[in-house]
Amino acid sequence: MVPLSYYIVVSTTMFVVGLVGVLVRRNFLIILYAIELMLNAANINLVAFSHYFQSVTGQIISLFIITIAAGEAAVGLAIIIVLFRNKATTNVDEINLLKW
Amino acid sequence: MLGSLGEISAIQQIGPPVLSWVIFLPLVGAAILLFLKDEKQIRAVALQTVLITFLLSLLLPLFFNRGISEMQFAERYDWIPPLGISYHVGVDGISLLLVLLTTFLSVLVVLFSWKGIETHLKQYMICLLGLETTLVGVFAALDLFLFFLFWEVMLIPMYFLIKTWGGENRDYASLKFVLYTLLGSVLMLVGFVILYLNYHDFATAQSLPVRYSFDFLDLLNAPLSVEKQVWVFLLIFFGFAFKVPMFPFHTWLPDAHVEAPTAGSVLLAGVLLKMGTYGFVRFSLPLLPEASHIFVPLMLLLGAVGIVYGALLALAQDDIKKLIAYSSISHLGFVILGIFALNRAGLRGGMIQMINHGISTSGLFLVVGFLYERRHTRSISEYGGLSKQVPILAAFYLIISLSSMAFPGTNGFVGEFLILLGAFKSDWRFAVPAMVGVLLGAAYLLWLYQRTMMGNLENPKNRSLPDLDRREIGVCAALAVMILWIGVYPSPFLKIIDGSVEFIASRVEN
Amino acid sequence: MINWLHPGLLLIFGALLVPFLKGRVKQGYLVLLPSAAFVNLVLTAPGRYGVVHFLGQELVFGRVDRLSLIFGYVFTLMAAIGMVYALHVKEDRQHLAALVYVGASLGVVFAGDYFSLFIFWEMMAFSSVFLIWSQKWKEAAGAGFRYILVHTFGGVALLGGIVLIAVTQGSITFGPNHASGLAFWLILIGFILNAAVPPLHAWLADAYPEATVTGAVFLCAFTTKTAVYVLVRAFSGTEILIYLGVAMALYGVIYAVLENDIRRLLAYHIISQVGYMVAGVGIGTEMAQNGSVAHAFSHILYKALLFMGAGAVIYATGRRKLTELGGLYKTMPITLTLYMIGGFSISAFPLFSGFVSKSMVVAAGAEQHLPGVVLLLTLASSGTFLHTGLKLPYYIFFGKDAGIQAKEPPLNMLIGMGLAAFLCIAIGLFPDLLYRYLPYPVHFHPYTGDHVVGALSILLFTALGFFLLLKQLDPEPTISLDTDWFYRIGGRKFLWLADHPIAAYEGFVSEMYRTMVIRPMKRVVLLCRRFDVEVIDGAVNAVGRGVFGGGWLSNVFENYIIYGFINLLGYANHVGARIFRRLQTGSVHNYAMIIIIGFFILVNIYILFKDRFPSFMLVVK
Amino acid sequence: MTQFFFFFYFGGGAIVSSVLTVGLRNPIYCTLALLSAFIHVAGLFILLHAEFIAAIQVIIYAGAVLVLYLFVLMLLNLKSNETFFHQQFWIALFLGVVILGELLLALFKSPLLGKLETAVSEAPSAIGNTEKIGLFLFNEYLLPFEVVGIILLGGIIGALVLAKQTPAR
Amino acid sequence: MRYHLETLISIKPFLAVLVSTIGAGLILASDRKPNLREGWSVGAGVIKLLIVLSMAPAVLAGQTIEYTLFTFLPGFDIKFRVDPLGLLFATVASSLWIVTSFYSIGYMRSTHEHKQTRYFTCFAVSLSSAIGVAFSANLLTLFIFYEILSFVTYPLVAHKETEEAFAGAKKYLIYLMGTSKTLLLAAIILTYNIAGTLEFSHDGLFGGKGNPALLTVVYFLFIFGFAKAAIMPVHSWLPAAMVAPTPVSALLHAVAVVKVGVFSVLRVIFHVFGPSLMRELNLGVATALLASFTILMASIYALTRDNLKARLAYSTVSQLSYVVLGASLLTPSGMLGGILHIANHAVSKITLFFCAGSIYVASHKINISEMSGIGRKMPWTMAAFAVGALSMIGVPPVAGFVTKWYLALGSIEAKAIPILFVLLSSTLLNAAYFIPIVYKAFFEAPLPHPQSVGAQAAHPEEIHEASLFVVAPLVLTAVGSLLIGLFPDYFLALAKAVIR
Repeated sequence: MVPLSYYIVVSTTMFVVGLVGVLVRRNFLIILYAIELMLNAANINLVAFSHYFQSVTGQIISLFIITIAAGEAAVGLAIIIVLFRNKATTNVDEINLLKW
Repeated sequence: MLGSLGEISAIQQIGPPVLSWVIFLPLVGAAILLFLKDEKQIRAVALQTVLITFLLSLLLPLFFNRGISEMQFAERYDWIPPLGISYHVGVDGISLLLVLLTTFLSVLVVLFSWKGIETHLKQYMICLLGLETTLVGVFAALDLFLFFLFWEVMLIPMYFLIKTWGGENRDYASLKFVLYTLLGSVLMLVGFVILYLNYHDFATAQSLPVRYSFDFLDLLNAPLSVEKQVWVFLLIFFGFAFKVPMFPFHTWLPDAHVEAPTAGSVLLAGVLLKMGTYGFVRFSLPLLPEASHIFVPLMLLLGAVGIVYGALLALAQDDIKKLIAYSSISHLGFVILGIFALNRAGLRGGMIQMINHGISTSGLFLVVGFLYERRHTRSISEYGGLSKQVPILAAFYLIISLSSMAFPGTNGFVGEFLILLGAFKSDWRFAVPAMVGVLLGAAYLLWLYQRTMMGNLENPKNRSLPDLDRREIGVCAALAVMILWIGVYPSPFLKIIDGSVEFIASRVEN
Repeated sequence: MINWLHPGLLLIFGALLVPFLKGRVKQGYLVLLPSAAFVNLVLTAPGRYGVVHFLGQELVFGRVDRLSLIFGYVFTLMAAIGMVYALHVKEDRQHLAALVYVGASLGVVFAGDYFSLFIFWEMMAFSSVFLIWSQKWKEAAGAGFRYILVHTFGGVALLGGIVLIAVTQGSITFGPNHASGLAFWLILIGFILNAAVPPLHAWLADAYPEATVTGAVFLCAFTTKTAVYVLVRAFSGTEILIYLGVAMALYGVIYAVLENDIRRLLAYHIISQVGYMVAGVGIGTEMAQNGSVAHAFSHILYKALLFMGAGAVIYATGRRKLTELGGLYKTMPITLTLYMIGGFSISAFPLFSGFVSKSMVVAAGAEQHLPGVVLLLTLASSGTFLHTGLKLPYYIFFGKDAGIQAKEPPLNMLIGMGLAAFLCIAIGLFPDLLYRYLPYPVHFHPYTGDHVVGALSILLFTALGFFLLLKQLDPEPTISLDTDWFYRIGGRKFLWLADHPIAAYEGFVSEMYRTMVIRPMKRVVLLCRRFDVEVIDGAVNAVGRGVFGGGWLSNVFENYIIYGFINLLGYANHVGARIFRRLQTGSVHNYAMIIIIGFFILVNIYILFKDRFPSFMLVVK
Repeated sequence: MTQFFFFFYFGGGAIVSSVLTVGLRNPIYCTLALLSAFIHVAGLFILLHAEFIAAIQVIIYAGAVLVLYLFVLMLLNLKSNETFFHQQFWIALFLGVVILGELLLALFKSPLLGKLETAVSEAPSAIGNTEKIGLFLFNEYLLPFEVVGIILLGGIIGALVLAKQTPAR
Repeated sequence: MRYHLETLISIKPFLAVLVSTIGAGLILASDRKPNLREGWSVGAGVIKLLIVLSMAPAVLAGQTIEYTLFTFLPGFDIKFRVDPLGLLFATVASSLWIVTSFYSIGYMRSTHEHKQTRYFTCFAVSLSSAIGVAFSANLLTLFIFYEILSFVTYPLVAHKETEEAFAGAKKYLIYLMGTSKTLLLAAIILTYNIAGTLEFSHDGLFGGKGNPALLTVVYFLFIFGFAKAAIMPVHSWLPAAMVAPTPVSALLHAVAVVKVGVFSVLRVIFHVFGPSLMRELNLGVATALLASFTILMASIYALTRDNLKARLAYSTVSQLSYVVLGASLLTPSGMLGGILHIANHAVSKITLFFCAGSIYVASHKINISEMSGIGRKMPWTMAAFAVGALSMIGVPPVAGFVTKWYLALGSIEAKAIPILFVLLSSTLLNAAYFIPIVYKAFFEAPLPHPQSVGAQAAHPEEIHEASLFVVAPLVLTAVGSLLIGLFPDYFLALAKAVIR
């Protein structure tokens, strides 16, 4: 029986990888991938707890997360398309409109 | 000493809150106007609003119990209970006629503004309707805080009316108007607060359930030391005197009148000025009877000086509106004289004269407005001999002038006669200048009429003036009917007033 | 009224018909009317008629007694004669005025109370003035005015007296006057003014010469004689009248000396002759009264005759000055003859009417032992003869021939004169004709020796004197000064008064509203306006300026101190911002990084401090 | 033991795929690595008896979402950047390691962990996993379910609106 | 109400007032049809006269007729009362209105005046208010009608609308309004404050209240407040108002305006103060002095006027004071004379003005010096003028004499011999300024050069009597003034009833 902490370690690691990915990649698309990774990590966590608590709630929440992730992917991709159309790039560094 | 005398209470004799409807209906109309674009619709809605308001307000005299001094149609809702502020409205003999006057003049003003407003019609109508609400509110408010609120809010639409649709010098005039009034009302507020605190002391001493109240009826019961009365009187004197305006504080009036658009002038002269005198009757006399007695000589003096002074200045003017503005100062001097004669005849005359002045001076402004719309000048020397060109206008002008100069058979006479009766009874020394004022009044008005209407039509620009159309005739005729009605058969109006006169007189006589 | 026809009213209302008649009918009517009145009177018996109540008074229009009747006779007679004389006149107005005038004087005569007397009295004055104004020349206008004004004055005085009587005595019956004081004097003044007693006589000499030829005939007959009648009626025995009468008699004569105008000369003689009557009234005995009445009777006739003669001359020649006339005896013999009858009558030649009446007055004076009166009256009588009997005819008809081509006047004038002359002689010859009708029984016989001799001697001496002193009596074209000067000048002064001081006063009053009300008011108005603009508005503006000044000050404070401070802050901030700006890369990465670091730090803080501040931390069970 | 084996395989695979997803230069490769990560995670779910979730994971992530990414990738024809790592790479990496360490530290220090390890019961539930999820989902979680549906709808519409925009110029 | 006599309640007084107002409305309505318009004018006049006369029997029988229209203000009624004094004035006014209407028709048409409708309308309204004044039962009602009268006569005075007309009318209004608005109103108010009532009463309405000084002040406020009575120094509006067309002058001077003034003064003397109070305060003497002064000064001034209407105007000023003088004597005869003079002067003066107008119509002459020989061309007119003049002078048996008789009686009853002399000298002055006119008209040759008297003046040969509408009324009034002089019974009875 695999202890819960193993799953948590996996999910944590995956989360941190996703986090670092968000921080280091320039390609907007890849940033989205990293976000997906983080979501997945969360899912692992939820399902694992669900399993160990003998409760379906975690799974249901992970189901919602998957759904949201799908929506997020759709919107994110739409933004990418618009961005690309306007700037001809997906490089986040070139989009510094927030600069004061 | 005060508690036993002149107790009045508030009653509500019909179910629906008619008074509140009358107050807020114009506001509703204004809100509807916000969403309209078509000028035709704007006019129609505005007219319907004022008409319905007017018809509603006609319910008030219909159900009004004459001869008693109670506040009628009263409505009271707590508003800010911890501070003792409530929404409390009601009318008695003093205010009923003024409310009616306001709604009546509003109808005329909207009708008058059918044409001639070229820009921002919607805003204009909203201002008018807002003004109506605040004016009726001022007259109906029984809570000092509410009164003050309406009093102050009234400035806003009026300011915009002058500032936006006024004449060349409107910036100066509107600012002067607002500053003057604000200065006065600040002092007035201080006076109100003193009353309020005094009530608190009183209530605490009597261990009444309500410790704080701005309610007029509550304040009536709280005795006030003479010294404090004097202070309060002085403070609220400034508030009201600026508004009336009384003699040394009057200079905003000519400017405001001259620069305001006709509708503004009409409401300004017809109703706004009455707020000051109304304030004196409503608050100064019943709340501060001893102080009123102390200040009688001063008030009579200022009234008398105002009468003569305004009349003399009116003689010196070339600008018609300015002339009428100064005549207003003179006429309101009469009102002050009547009120502070502190006897029944004088009070009666003062109150009737408020209405009269509202009707006749509004009429004059309307007539001048008609002329101004046609010729775009207010200079008397530009006119002359118009009676041949515009006979109907001349006829109405004449009737209104007669009313304003207190010709027997018109409303002005009733008022001035009663005022003089009271003034002579009170102190003949101040009645003599008033007589001179009557004379001068006849002089400047007839002179004005002669210079504008009589003689030969010499200015070629006047040759193509059109006479009044049906709408304008309707406006004038409504005024003429009122003039003659009050002039010939004033009893119905006096009966409305009488209960309150009796109350105030008994209050100040003791 | 039914059984009595008032002759005065008969004439007055009859006169109204005159304008509607033409030609012969009119002429006949004109003569017939007074004749009818005369007949009417003859048939009238004494009594009280025509009693009317008016304004609370009892008015008696017909008090008929002997006194009034005799005056009535002579008035109607005279009216008839005058009318004959005036028949040629074409102007209806003159006839009308004359008839009304006569009617009014008859009214006076028959008035039984002061009220109706006054009515007719005034009517006389106002109708007679038309006879003067009908004259064409310019002087007539002024004379007429003076005439009517003087008479109005007399009337006014009379009215005042009447009112006083009415109030004090309660009755206005016209009879012997018992009033005293003011009422007495007022009425007396009213009466003697008409009687032309000096100094109230000047109107007569002023107006009569200016009247028309025919009008003067009427004028000379009625006004003064009416006055005599009322004096007889009311003031018999008033002593002052004796002296006044005598004075009149002399005054008229003396003034006559100075006159050049023929009718004025005659007018002065009226005064003189009326003086006899007034003196008679003053003496007041029955005989004296009789004398007055009789003299009035005959005077009317001969004076009318004289005026008719003078009028005829004027009519024929168009001249009225003695100096311009002369030698008319050749062309106007009949006139001369008739005139001379009048002249003798007035001079009281025996056998002429004047003699039988005048001597009665003088005799009455003698009877009362008033020698002065007698003497003076006699003297005046000689003066009368001197002028009217001698001087006037001499200079008109004889004397230096003025070479005037004149004709005899028209027949009707001659007939009129003839009638009058006839009556003069008739009375002179048969005084009883007259005496029979006098108010009192007459016990006087004029044709006694001493009377006749006395009269003749005086007259003859006078005539002698005249011819001796003819040269000195030559008339001169002068205008004599009489009491009319006073009211002429007085009137002028009065008009000046009205034209200047009073006009100035009126001008002042009528402009008073302008000078005392409007102009000061305008000044006050301007003052007020300045006050309003400069003081009150000035104060307001000063406050405004003060506010703006304060505004400026606070602006300075705001700009340099507060803003300065804030700017300093801002600058510091700016500098800081320049430094910190570096942090703002605009890169999402950096931001995300920072967020995560921040979050990480927060979580660490949480972990580190969760035990120390448990209440702030989440507690997980 | 097979459980451990599969756990390490799926767990290690997931982590490695994740690292590759973040670390590879070419986006296509990245995508593929992501796919691998998803599938490995699905494996983990199966290990945890969450079959339904695992199926969903495969169908939605691997089937739908990733295909969408691929389409976009091809549509945009992205070229690989020369410096695909950001200049804060080292900082980020350091931070990541620190966070990871911290998290693991927290995990193993936590008193909860022990409780959970012991509380685990192997007793299979009476009803099936999928059925249970369905019951819960349409009873207790009905409202969140509907909300999620709306959010999804919003996402779809938003994506459509954004992507449909025609170029301004 | 301190009338002890029987009081009738009837609407007639109000109707009498109303008739001409209605007439005015009809006149206005028939603007385009002159004949109809003037028909209304005459018709209203006749009806009015009938109404007025129908009240005479009752009034002569000692009753008064009352009608309270409504309560104007608490304590102030609009109330009419017909008493002898009022009826006398009303009779005069309403009968002369008819005559004046006819005359106006003739005058206005002959001179082709403009705005005749306005003219007739104002005329009718002014008659209404004159009757209103006559029948007023209290001071307030009187005041109201008094003011209306001032106002509606303004357009009449300014009728010609020339500079001069406006100036005159302005003066007219300044005087009338000025005095009534200040002095009169003050007097009324003071009266009310003292007495507590404004109702006329037979022995004065004060009833012993008020202190003498105040009452004296009130009295003089009244006397000068009624400037229409033209007592010096508030008389000069009257000559100024001569700019009006002649019928208006006639109206002003004979029928309505000035008569309203003196009528009001009589009201004040008789029914506000009452003879006994007047005597007590010695006000009669003071008034008599004022009136005497006015009589003399105005007469003297009239002498100097060459403008016929101006001369008549000053004559009016003087004659009005007769009325006041008579009343102020406070003796029966004096009061009788004063009251009667309202009627007598009205009839005579209107004749004179009609004549002046007739002359103007026929020859466009206004100055006396130009009127030489006019009597020959216009015998009827000038004969009437002579009658009127005689009446003014007070020659029996014309109307004026009756007055003078009673006034003189009154002055002696009052033991005021100076007043008698004033009357007598005034007679003299009247004669002095009227007789020259008559003389000129009848006896002087016409002026040879018509050019010298202005282009408007007609050639002497062309002058002839004005139209029948002009001449008939003036002959009628002349005859009327004779008849009143001979048979004054009606007015005398009324006047006696007043002082009873």
